[in-house]
Amino acid sequence: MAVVAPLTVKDYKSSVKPTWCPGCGDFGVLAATYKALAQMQLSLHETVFVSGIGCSSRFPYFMSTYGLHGLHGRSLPLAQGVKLAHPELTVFAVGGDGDMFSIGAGHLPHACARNVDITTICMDNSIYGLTKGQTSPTSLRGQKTKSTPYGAILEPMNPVMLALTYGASFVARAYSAKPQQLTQIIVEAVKHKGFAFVEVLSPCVEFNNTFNQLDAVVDIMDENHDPTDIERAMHLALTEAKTNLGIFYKVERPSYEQEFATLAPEKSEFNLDTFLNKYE
Amino acid sequence: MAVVAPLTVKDYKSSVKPTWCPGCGDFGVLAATYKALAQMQLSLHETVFVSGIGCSSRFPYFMSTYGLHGLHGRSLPLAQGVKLAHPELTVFAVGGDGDMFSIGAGHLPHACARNVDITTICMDNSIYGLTKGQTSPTSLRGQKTKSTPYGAILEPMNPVMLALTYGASFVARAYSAKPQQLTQIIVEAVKHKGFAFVEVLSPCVEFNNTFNQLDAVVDIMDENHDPTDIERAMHLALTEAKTNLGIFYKVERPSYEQEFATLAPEKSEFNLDTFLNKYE
Amino acid sequence: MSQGEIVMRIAGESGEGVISAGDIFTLAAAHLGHNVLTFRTYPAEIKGGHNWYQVRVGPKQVLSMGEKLDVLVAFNAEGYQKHLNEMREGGVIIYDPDLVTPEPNGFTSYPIPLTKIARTELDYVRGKNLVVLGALSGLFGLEPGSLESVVRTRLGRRAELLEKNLNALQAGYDYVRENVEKVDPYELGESADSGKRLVMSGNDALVAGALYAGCRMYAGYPITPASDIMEALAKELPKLGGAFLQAEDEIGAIAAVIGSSYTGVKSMTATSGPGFSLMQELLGLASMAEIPCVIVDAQRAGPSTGMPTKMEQSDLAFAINGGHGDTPRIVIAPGTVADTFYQTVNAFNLSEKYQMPVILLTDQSLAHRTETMSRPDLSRAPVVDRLKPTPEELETYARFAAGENGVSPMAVPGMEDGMYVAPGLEHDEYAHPKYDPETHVKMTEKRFRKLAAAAEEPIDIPRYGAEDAEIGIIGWGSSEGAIQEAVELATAEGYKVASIHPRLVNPLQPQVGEFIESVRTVIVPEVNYRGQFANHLAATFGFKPVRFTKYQGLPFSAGEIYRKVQEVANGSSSTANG
Amino acid sequence: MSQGEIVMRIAGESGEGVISAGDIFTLAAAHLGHNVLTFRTYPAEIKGGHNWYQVRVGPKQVLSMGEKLDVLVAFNAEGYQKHLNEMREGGVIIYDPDLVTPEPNGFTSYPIPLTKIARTELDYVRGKNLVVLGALSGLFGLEPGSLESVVRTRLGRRAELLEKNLNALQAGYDYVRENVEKVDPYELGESADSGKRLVMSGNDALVAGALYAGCRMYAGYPITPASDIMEALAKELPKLGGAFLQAEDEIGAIAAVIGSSYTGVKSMTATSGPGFSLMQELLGLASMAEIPCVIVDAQRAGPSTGMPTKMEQSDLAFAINGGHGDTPRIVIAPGTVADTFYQTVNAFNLSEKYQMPVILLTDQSLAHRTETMSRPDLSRAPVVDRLKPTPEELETYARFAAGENGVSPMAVPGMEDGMYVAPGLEHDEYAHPKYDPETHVKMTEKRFRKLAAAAEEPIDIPRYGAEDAEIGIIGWGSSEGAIQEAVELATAEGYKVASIHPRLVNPLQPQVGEFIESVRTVIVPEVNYRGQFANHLAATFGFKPVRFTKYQGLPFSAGEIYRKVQEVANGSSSTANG
Ligand SMILES: Cc1ncc(C[n+]2csc(CCOP(=O)(O)OP(=O)(O)O)c2C)c(N)n1
Ligand SMILES: Cc1ncc(C[n+]2csc(CCOP(=O)(O)OP(=O)(O)O)c2C)c(N)n1
Ligand code: SF4
Ligand code: SF4
Ligand SMILES: [Mg+2]
Ligand SMILES: [Mg+2]
Repeated sequence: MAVVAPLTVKDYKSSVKPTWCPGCGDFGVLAATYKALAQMQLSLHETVFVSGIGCSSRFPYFMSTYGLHGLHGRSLPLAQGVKLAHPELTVFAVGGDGDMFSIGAGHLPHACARNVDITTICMDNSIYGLTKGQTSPTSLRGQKTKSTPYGAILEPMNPVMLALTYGASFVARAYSAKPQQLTQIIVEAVKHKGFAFVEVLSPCVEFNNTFNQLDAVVDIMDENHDPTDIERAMHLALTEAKTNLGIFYKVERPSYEQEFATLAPEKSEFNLDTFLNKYE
Repeated sequence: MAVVAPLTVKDYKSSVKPTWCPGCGDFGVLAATYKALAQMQLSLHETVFVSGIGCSSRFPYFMSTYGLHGLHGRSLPLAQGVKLAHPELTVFAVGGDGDMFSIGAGHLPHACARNVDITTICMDNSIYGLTKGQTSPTSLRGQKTKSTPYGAILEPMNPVMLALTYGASFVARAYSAKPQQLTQIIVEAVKHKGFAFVEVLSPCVEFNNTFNQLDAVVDIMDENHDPTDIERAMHLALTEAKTNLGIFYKVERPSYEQEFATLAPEKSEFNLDTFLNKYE
Repeated sequence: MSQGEIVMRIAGESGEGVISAGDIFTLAAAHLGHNVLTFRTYPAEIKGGHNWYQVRVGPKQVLSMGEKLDVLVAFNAEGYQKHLNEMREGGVIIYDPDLVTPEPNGFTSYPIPLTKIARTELDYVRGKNLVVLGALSGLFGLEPGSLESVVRTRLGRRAELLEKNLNALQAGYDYVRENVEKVDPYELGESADSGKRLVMSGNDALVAGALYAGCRMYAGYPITPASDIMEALAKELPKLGGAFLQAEDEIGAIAAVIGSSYTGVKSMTATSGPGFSLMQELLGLASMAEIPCVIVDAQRAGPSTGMPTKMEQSDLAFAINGGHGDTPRIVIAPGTVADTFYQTVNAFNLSEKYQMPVILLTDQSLAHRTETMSRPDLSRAPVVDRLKPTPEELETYARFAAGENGVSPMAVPGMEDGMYVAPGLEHDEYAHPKYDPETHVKMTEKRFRKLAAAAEEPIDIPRYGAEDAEIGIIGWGSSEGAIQEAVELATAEGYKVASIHPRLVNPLQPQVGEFIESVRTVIVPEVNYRGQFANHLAATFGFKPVRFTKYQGLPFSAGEIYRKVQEVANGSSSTANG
Repeated sequence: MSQGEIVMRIAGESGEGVISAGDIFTLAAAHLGHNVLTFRTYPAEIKGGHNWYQVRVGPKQVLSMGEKLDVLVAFNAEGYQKHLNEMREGGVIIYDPDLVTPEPNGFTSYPIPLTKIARTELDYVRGKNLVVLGALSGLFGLEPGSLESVVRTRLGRRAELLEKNLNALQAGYDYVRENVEKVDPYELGESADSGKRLVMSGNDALVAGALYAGCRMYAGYPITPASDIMEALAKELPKLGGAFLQAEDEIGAIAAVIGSSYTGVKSMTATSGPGFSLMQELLGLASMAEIPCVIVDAQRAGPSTGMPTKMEQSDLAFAINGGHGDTPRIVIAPGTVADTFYQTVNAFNLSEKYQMPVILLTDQSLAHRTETMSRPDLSRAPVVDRLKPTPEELETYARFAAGENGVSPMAVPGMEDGMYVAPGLEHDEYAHPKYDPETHVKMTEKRFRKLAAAAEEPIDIPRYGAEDAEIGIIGWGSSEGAIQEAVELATAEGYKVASIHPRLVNPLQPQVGEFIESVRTVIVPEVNYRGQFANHLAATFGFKPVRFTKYQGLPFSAGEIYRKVQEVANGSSSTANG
């Protein structure tokens, strides 16, 4: 085999031009992802991006890896199918806040609990972008959207807290406008063996432009935080004063696919004749 | 109107005989519910029991109130529909661990967050009873079931911790074999204005008889626990040494239906002519 | 082209104001008493992408979006290129000469330096679309005052912008008056009608119909092209003391609707194909437990996510046959915007009367096209409520004791002595679960007796064309106007053709069978691949319809249907699969 | 009753060992070389409720569960009362005289004090069912050694119980030998067949077929009557290096199946109506993105939760027409247990070959009935894999570039240069989203070209009866045996009747149309209310079938179909809706 030149950011870009609005937070996430992948030299044909439906879920089209642009809310079970069938692949699940916490809310707890080795990137803009501006589970109380003309009456959900409670073995939060940290977190998430959940604050400039508010409040996490301390991680997640960025939690435990492989230590080919004997 | 005699336990019993296996934990939950309702003198025709599908979800048939025996996993959105349409009704959502944490997993976070004033009773037997013994989200690691012939590979989910994270405003755990506490918790849950989540340990004698194990470990909670302290409640929920019983958390905050009613302070009848004027 | 009528298309990049120019033109024309009908496309993306808007305006009721273009307004080169082949001979093209260099094409061309005027003269690039509006006003006799008043209401919120917009309007008007020599014959004549007319979209009419019918609870989940139904109700229901829920998904939405209706409140959800797919299991519960509910499916092109911004009539087979088991469902499809009001009322009425889910099938084109219409004739829209048990019936209340047409009186919580458990399981009259053969036979027949009774409801079936037709057309849904126009065309040309347009598409009314018997050949035009309505008709009446399907994500034009009639009349179309 | 054949029903309270007695009897008979076919009901509840088991055993292949009962074993009074009216003249009733006091009824009665023997003599109340087995052995010539060996394998895990069980068996045998004077003619003759036969249920055969076809990933969610497919695969797949997931719900299950198959692994899920309803949206994704997958729907009586333990063939219309948009789906329905093996292999083959979802429709009766069968003839079961791109094709890989039959080579992750994004959106050859009319037309046609090609697949359509039939029967699914038997009966009586039993129920093969053309009248027997297959046939071929529907939650008997043939032959059945 010929010596292969290292892959550069350009190699991870597909020929499809992103169709997001100029200034959309998702551009930052895409750029950081290109960088993270190049940094790790992930092989294009052994990497799969799986998504749901939403502006953010267009992501796979902009990657030159394999991709599966699924259905609204279904990125996680689709991605788990990919990974369980072929554990040697590097699998990403990407999508929006509506995708993962509203219609997909039933899949997230189970994906986390199973600890399937997938990197999940949720581009949280606290709004439904693609359908042009309805309230999402992370919309703020009082936020006026097309479907809450009098202002939202619910408190926003807390993605990091959810992932911690669900038992995700890697939980982090990043911000589209802090590209270096974001890149590094993606790298860590991919390296992590097990389910990695990354919330990326990624404003929707069209329907909920929060760049200014976020710039004012986001704060990089205390460097001394021990990411194996679940109660401390939860405490940080519950703390409202600032929106911490960084890795909240990170522990190693066997993934579903690893555990599953050990159930029957000896593998064999299927033999119909033997199989049928028990029905004689 | 004639003076009405107080309702007794008998009045809450329907003519349908429970079809559960003799000894099933759900009998205890039913008995406690009869008692709690009698204690509160809840009116039969203004009370609705909504359920999903499962052994436990047969519950409404055994009550002489109104009932809605829904679909697997859908008790909570059905019950919310009932309550939002008619906030003066007393509404219960009842069902099993599979119903609420597996197929219904996507509805629970939202029902809690909305704080719709519903009393939810989850009869947790850590198994799928009605379908004869497959693993459930609360099955123990290593538990052999029909669908985990080699033993379950997942850690069980923690219902109380989930409800706390989701923002339920009342969270408690009881045990079918401790009927007095169970009755009292149901009474408190109904009195609570907002979403009340009660996990009841209710063993399946047929497929996962845990009465003995539970008798050995369950423990009534520290009397000094302050049920408004969320982090302390979470700490208790995460503590594995003993299975605490009692009220973990209880705070008052406005329910969805209360908040919604205030959005447009003045109500009026619909007038088609006025409505159409804007299209002239 | 009929006298005084114009088919105009405005095309450009999304973000250039194509839609708002179209909307303002349409409203202004309507205010002047003209009749209008519009069609709009959306680009696939939130921003950017090619976009066009079509309006047909004229003195008579406008039946379809029209076929050939009388006027094309091209904001950019793509807008010019893409639509040229749809121009009518003698048509007019308005374009920006700095962006478009037309080849010789035989059409009347009016170059207007839109961008230059907006940028240089007005210092207001985003005002391009108002310059166009001014120009159109000057060219085709649309009274400028009317445009101005629409601009004031629509764009008047920010005073500094309003002034800029009005200036742009004036600049466009002045430019054509001074620089363009009108050589085309198009002129919007005197307004035909002075009575006040409404300009509504299908979704607007649907919301009005639902509220009028008594809908006081809505639960839904956003999806194009149904979201604006939800958005309108989010605003209205709080004022009416109703209930509203943006649910976590469509399953939660339909569940909440069923829970609400179980308590007696008329309840609705609206979605499109993907969400409708998710609702199937709960619709079965509503069938079994006999709980009324109205489900709007604003169809878009499938399968799967498909083409979310394009129209298609391809959910029909699913609407009729969806859900496991033998599940009776009423399916209603409105034909026009005005009809959407009436059919929404019918949907609630039948749902309440027969205590079962009613699916209201619209589509992207109907949901978002606007039409001029009169205020609804309320004598044609009685409001029906569900049957309640009498005090005697409550004495030994049997929830599922059926009258002749299968309908049983329904108690609701709060009603003393009406307590019962609404079941997803098979059950006896008292709603107790029961699985013996006799019970299942009896209750299945009860459920389908209701469906059979619904087929006898006096729901109008419009009929167009000759009494003694040989060729029959049976259409459904949003193609009504195009078919009606085609029948008028064909009749004028001497063809013996007639069409009916049932709005109740399941169950089928007996008149549909009679119509089929009365003609030699039946053409079934529909915007889907399989010929789904043709299949339904064939399965019901056992005959061979001529399937006429289109599957481009676009509605039929009258001409397409007219040509199919010609083809069939001349024997060049096989009956098996036309 | 044919020579040496017995139709036996065992009835009692759930928990009394009705099912296990039936199973042991069946296995013992099969081991002796008899042919068997069973039918079992389940009570609605986990414990308690009335329960019965039917086995038909005889020297020839058993085609259906039989109609009249030769032998009824009543464990209790209910078991006696409920089934009396199904006895054949001259039949035998075995009952416990301490629980049942029969009225004079003209049948041969053998009172056996089951409870007394079990309790007093054996001090083992739960041994009642083994006492019965011993008695049956003594009465009908079923060699006791064979029963004993089955008891040893089935109940031998706990040694102390085994002994008790064997004693009970002996006690029953001894009791009838000593106390009962046999006066009936029933005797299981010499075993017909000495070759080793399999005794399998439909679900067993399905699991074998799936693994043989190469299924290496299963994701599912428990539901009756499909759960045991999942349970078997949970055991087998770890040993084969495959993957398995009990998902959080059926949506998660089918999503995981699609994700897995996207990587090239043959994948399956199995469910029943309620779960199938939930899968509709994702099936549309598999259609659009052209991802193979096999979905088993083990039908039960609907709608909604319906009667979860009863059979029905009422998901057919939904299987064919389900999902929003124009969604092509292949639907296959096996006719017998043995056929379930072959059709499962076919399901995988067609799914892989045509890259689309294949729905395998079984039902509660087929899933759980057991039949004797030979080992599969593997020459009838080739295994097909999906088309992969060649190195040349990968050079400028276009995922959706279609060959003649619409099929495109499919790359999978791990394949260099095959990278593409599987889309739920409409797309061009390169899988890029595209919404223009031409693309949608082209791709819709591509998807349906695959469906049309599947109709030409050489899948056997069994045909029974006369060559020159005037009355045709077209059946589907688990009623194959009953129809075959009815045709044999009718032919013997001189009726000119024939039946075909397509297993490919969508798309329909051309032979089906030819058969319809060849006969005067077509009867379509099916266990649902609407006549769903009849509708599908009528929609496809444009004719008026005679609908013959049953909707009691029970399968057809041969006699019912035979009588319908008589009725139609004698002109007493209308063609419109028989
Ligand atoms: C089943 C279904 N329901 C609804 C939709 C419509 N829909 C598409 S994207 C979306 C939500 C988008 O919000 P989010 O997930 O936060 O992604 P974003 O666009 O903000 O990145 C919705 C409701 C759909 N495609 N499918
Ligand atoms: C959509 C759907 N999937 C599956 C089923 C089958 N099913 C019925 S109950 C049940 C789970 C029962 O377990 P749980 O909810 O814990 O209740 P339990 O019987 O233990 O009280 C399942 C899987 C169903 N009825 N509907
Ligand atoms: S609508 Fe919002 S989320 Fe979508 S592309 Fe535009 S800015 Fe981004
Ligand atoms: S199976 Fe288990 S949960 Fe169901 S009734 Fe029996 S003991 Fe109770
Ligand atoms: Mg979002
Ligand atoms: Mg359970």
